[in-house]
Amino acid sequence: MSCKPLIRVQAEDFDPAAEADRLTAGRKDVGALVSFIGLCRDDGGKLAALELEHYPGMAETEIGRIATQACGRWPLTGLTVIHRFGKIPAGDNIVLVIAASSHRRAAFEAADFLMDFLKTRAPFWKKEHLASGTADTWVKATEIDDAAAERWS
Amino acid sequence: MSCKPLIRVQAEDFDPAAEADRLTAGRKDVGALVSFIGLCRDDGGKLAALELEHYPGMAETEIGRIATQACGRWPLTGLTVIHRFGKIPAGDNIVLVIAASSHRRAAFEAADFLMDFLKTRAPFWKKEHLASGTADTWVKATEIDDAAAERWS
Amino acid sequence: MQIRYFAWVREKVGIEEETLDLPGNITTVADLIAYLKTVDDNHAAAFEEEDAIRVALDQMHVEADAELGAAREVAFFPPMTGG
Amino acid sequence: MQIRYFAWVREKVGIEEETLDLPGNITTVADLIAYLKTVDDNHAAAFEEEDAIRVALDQMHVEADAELGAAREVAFFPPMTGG
Repeated sequence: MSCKPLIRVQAEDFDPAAEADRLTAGRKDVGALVSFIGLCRDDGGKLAALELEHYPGMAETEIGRIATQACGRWPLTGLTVIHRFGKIPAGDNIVLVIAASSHRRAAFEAADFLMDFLKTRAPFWKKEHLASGTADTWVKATEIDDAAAERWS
Repeated sequence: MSCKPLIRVQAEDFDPAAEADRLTAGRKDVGALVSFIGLCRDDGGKLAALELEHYPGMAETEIGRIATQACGRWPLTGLTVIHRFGKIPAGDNIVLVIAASSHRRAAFEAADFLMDFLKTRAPFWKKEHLASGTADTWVKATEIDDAAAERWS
Repeated sequence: MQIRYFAWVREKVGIEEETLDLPGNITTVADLIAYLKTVDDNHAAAFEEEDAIRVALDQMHVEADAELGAAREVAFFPPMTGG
Repeated sequence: MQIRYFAWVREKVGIEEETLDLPGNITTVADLIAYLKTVDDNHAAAFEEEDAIRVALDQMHVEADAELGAAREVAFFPPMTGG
């Protein structure tokens, strides 16, 4: 059982199918693949785009730390995390997490865990560009996300 | 919020990327897409293939019933379930569940719920074809799966 | 009544499906199982571990005490192992 | 010491980063924040809601009571909203 997480922080979009293939190609020990894709939703037509600011260097390091924790906690065969930064129009991809394992529960829990900690620990900040053109505003961190992360402690 | 589940029971392989696109194309209200792919794993080299027997008609109906329950329980924007039957070599896909929602937690929970109930309620039975060529054996239902399904009651 | 068998229940009975005219005193699934056990050795062997067998009436899961009522099709199979 | 600001902290301070020679009596993150508040009105405004600000020392999350030690870089930012 080897789990070397693949971490990428990039402006470009990602290809979930190519990333999933990378975790299963040429091997027969993967029984479960759970993918999470987070997209920029337009909040009922109000949002034009999100601007994602990040802390270069720390973003990769911190995601790597969370991913390594997940590899220690669940028997994963692979783990991929890609987080975009820059201006992302409504409807586009923001983040991808794929957890591969022999076992369904491990893959589900690891992907869920990764997302909870990305939300609360990875140094990214979202600013909303509104369709109406009124002043951009920073998205507030929610207590729901903090509570979700605490489920794992 | 509309959730008309797409259910398919088929011998052919499926294309997870095409199915994911179907749930997000042309819309901006999807914030989270959780995909589960179940694959045939070779159990440390022992397994050559699984033979999946199913109850035609009831398989579609029962998956549809579980999917409709999920649509009532979580605010989903879409839900796709594809389950294969027939002989499936180690390394190949068996089942696909994709749940789309505005919200991350709903998508995770709905996909997880679907898998638990597919395991315990959908009329499919797996027979193992061993690499050694010794007699084929039916996979036994596990108490772990029953307990997993009971989490949702 | 149309009777279908799946997985190892099918293998033990030795057929996929059969149509039987049932005696009038058979009103529940449990009655039907008791009757099928008397058909021949294969049926008896298939239903030996009764607790391991699941039942669907007209493609809906039911318990052994379910009334057959107007159902046209009953199916017997082991616990499911899909997904 | 190299100081970096992100998101609304950056906007309020008005710069992305700066290098400051710190007085010798500044040994913890909390000391540094107290000092930065005295730099000018922008810094004072940025650190007004001190509880809303998170800190990283050499790109690791720390609390306000952390010792600056030999850290080369400290960053201030709001609670994260990625994912």
